[in-house]
Amino acid sequence: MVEIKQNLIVVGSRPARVDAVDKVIGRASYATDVRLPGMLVGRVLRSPYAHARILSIDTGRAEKLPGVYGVVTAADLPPLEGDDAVGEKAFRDRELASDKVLYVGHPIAAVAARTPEIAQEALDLIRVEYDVLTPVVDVLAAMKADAPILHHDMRTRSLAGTGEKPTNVAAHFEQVKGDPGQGFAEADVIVDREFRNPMVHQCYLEPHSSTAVWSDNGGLTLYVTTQGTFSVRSHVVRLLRLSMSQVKVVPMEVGGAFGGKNSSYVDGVAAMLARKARRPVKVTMSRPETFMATGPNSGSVLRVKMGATRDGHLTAAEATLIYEAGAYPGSPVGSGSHVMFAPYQIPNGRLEGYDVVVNKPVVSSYRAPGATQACFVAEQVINELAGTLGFDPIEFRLLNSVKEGSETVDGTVHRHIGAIEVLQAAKASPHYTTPLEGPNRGRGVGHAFWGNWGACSSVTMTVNSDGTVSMVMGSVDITGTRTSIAMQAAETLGLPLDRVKCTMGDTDSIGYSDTSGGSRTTVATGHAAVKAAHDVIDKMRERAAQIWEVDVQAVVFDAGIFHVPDDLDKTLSFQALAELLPRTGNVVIGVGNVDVADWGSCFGTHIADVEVDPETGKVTLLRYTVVQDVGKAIHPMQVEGQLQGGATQGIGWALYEGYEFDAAGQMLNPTLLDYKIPTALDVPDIETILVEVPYPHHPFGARGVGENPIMPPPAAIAEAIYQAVGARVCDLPITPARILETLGII
Amino acid sequence: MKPFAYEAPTSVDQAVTLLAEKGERARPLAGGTDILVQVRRGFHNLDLLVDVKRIPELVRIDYDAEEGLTLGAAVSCAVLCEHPTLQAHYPGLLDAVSIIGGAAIQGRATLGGNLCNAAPSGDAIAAMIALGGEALVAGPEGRRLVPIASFCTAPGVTALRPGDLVVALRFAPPKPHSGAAYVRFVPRGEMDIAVAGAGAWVALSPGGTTFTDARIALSAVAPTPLYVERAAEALAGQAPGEDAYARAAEAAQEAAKPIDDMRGTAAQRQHLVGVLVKRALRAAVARAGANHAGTGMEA
Amino acid sequence: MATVVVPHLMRDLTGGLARVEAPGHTVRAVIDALEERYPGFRSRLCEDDALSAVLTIAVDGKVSRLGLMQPVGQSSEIRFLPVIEGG
Amino acid sequence: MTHKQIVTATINGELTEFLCEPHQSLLSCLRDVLSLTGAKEGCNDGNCGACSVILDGRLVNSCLVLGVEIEGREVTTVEGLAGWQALTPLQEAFVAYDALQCGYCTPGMLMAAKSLLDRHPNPTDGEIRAWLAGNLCRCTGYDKIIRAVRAVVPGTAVAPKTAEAPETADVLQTVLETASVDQVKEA
Repeated sequence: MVEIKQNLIVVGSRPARVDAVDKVIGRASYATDVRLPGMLVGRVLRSPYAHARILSIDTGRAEKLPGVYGVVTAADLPPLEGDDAVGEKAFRDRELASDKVLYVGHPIAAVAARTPEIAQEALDLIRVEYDVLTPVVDVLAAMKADAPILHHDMRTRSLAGTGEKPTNVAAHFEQVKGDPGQGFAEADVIVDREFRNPMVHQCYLEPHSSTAVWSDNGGLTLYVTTQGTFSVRSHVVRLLRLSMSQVKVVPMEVGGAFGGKNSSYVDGVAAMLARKARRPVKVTMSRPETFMATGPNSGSVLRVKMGATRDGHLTAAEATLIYEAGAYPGSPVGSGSHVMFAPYQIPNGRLEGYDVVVNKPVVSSYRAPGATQACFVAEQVINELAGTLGFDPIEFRLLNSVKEGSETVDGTVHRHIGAIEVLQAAKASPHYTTPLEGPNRGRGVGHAFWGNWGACSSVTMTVNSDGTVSMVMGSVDITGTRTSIAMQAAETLGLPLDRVKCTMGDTDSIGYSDTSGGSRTTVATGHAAVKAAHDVIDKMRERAAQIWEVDVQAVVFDAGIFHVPDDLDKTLSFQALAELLPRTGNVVIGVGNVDVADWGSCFGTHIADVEVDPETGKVTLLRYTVVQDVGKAIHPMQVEGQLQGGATQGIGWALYEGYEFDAAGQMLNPTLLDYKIPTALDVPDIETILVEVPYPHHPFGARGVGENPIMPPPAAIAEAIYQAVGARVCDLPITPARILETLGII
Repeated sequence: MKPFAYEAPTSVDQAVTLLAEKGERARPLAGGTDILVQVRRGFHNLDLLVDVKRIPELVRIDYDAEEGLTLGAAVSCAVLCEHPTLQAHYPGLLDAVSIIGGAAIQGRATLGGNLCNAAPSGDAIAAMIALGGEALVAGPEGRRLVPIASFCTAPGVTALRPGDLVVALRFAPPKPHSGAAYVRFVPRGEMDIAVAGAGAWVALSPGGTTFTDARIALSAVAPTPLYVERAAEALAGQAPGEDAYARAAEAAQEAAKPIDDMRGTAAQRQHLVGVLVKRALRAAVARAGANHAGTGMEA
Repeated sequence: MATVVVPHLMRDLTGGLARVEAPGHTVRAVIDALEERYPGFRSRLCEDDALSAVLTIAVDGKVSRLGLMQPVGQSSEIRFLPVIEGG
Repeated sequence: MTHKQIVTATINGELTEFLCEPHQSLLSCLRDVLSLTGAKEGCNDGNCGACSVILDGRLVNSCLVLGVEIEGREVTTVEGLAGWQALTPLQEAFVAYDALQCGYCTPGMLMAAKSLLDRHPNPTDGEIRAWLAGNLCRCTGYDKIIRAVRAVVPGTAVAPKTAEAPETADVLQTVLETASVDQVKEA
């Protein structure tokens, strides 16, 4: 625990974000804006089949096409070596398939050419011979004993022991608390339902893009759009067997990510092409490629059963979560099971999860990975129980809410949480206290728990001789963190924000930092910034002691002033001391390098009002409120933006979004016309209520806030629709057709 | 995108000559909101795009109380929506025109393009069918009028022959006591493709007591925008009201041949046809009543 | 002695015990001690010489990247959870 | 075979001549030929609005316009709105209301909002939302964007309920002071 600072000046204020002006004048530079002399266009050949063996790849004609400077396939990767061959082969096959393709869009080859047209023509000239295999695109079908097998070396990993037969079930787990059978026996009401949810995409507006350039001495520089420069470096180093010091990854402005830019898709291929072509190469994905060949969230099938007594106490909860991993293992089923029952005190419970491979895109993280669908099913059942038992939905949640020290079904113990505070704020909100009137209208509530990751962040801080401070952070700014991290540094240094400038460093100029994901950056990189600021202060105290010829212990720093108490002559402002630094032994550089092991947690409650057209099933959102415990809002305007943006993604998931596949595994809607995300017309103004229960493991009490708000909307909206017209829809998205079907109208 | 040549003729004759020379390998370019996307996706293999927006006849709007309305095929939806004559006399057409895409698509998309794209879901096509519109087509053999109801023959296929160019869309002047409306269903607020749509035009007796004539057209429930022939007889002589609307809706549902696709199910579309036809008729009748009261007929 | 919460699917090894105590200053040492008492304990949790990629270790509720090297206190509680990721 | 064509058009107020292939989109001409990279490609089929520019007074998706089509016409891109030292009130409002996050939709969003306000200086909330519906934003949830546009409609500026919306002038001052030094040099 750290001492939480009080009487804050910079933290908690609402300055304009430092990147705003560049962005409103069109000057902000994104990966797609990179232009280098002699730069070529790279394009990727992708599998038209969801499951096939590659018999041969002939790139001869493509290589001879005028204007083509290089063609690469898996054969251009360094040869596989020794024992690590199995895991390594899968890693490389994801980048460029060698012997088998596992989803439509699986990369097979790539070309570098002078123009996009020539590149396309070259792709058309590559001949690939396939032995087409039966695909499996339905997750339940993939679990059957006679299902087509994607990976013949795969065995189910489980704490019960590793399986013996080839399977598509990559992993299985089961967690039990208490005695679920007994718990259900004690219940007066039991709700048992099954839910389905399709793959959904992050839909960042900027597609993936990577520009690679090699220097003559073997150094590789990549200009990328990513959440983590160091993860791109690791990826490319592993793929091409380079040394880390050979590779410099430069972060550009990121045009949206939401988890989808934690993974690397075109960086390796760009590097391979650039090496072969001996020219800079830029590879940018098209929108259909982005849908088909990056990492959406898992489609899933979930069964949930919960029981409660007449007086409103939950007695038992069970869930089975079956998550699609896509073509390679690694769905976020663990995250889903971790959070779904976490807001409630449940004495008896069971959670069972399956990670299943199917012939679809390989899933990646999407804002609270795996959690939104799990929250949707648990919260729908909570709403149904509350309704059946005659409780107000927020009262019911308050009655069962976790408190300090409560243990969840998976054994996590809640510490320093604001669950009750959030529910109470929601209950007292102007929205909830205003009755909803009118026919076909309904109100619903959803409630969610999500933690924030800690992990590694690095910051360096140079005190300039004019008293300004230049900071470099290893985190990529995807949400405004250059501003919110600089604010935490400025607060610590007692400086106004305009004296502290924070920039993103490339991998050569700053120490390792984990990806900007998991709601961690403002918290963990904030830690690093505060640590660097203290390093600066300590070093400046030493200088002041040197100048004043006193013991360093005598020098006190307070609110931007260095002084010796009770000696008025010995007082220097930060700036005045900064000006003296070059004459007392060069500038001061502070370092903050942390690995934060504390996982913060936060709770959010959403309230949705809808109107449903009973003839067509069309849903109109009338009013929407997000209430969330944010610990301490470093930059409240940015926090509100996270809450509003997250809620809107959840609203899209609730009502519109979802991959559609045919039986052959072909995605039917890979455009922003047919994969529908909310427009400005689909969401109302989103009201936000920031509850601040300080988190004691952060210097200012901040919690990670970015992911939680995507979770509650589907359940809140589903309940509102049920209240409006009596249709309880269990599958996402809640389309008009599903509402009419549930009502028996069609 | 595969390379192609570009020409921007300034007369219909030049355009027709250019199009006729290249036959299937040339297409007119109006707003480009469909054709450029289709060329990019490789649906067409073209040598030439003929930009028709520099031909004065294609970007003109003429209205005459006797002759009716002639809309240049390449006038953008945004221009149409702002036009006072259309607002006053053809609100049923603007219902459809105003919902084709967002503001940026409106700035480019055209009625000629919407018609020639021949999508089953083409909102403006159904609205134009309901209004009894005709397309003025110029071709190597001269000019002819093609009823919009028979213009589209299959998804993406039209009655046009090689070298043909749609010059304008023509509509009769509004009859007294008549009104039209177009409604569609999309799951989102807008910016979407119709799951189903219905256009209706009605003419009432001077007292507004009975239907004297009617036309109903549907979108997205058949391989082409669909003219519902039996709807007129279902309504003729009936008093405006829910009974009559239900009969027309039933006739429309019988005519509809919807399919399941990613935008909706057949059952949903079949159901929506009934709902939307009734809604279109209510709106059209309300507008006919407004005509009856004398508003909207000035100018 | 640290307390290990035995995952449900491993209680066949501990004769149904849900919590067991074992000595050790790191997670690795604790697992090694339990392997001696309950043969098979290690192979369920580890692949080669590392924690299984599908697991996360929480020591007193804290999760770090140290894996098996994670320090364990005298009265620590160790739990094994399915891996949790953020976006 | 096709040949490159010379196109002469007024771009951001300046008579500009450039060479392009007939099939090249206006978006590609702006970005790849003229180095005006403010307009972004998000979908290349007219469904995201990130490439929105104003062509002869009308909002268009520049991915759905051919470069050759703009011969003799006028195009305004985000770069034509203002330099960084003189933001338009709309740009100032986007900064003050934090109406952006990743910024990728911002140039298109600004052009769409400008074209709305040019034509309808007093739009209602519903009109603002309808007009901007062709411009997708995945970060903000639109709330702050709508508030920012509203803020430049005379008489309707409403500060965010939970926020003391900073005085635009103050914000601008802060921004100017904190804007990177590199920017000053480049400008």
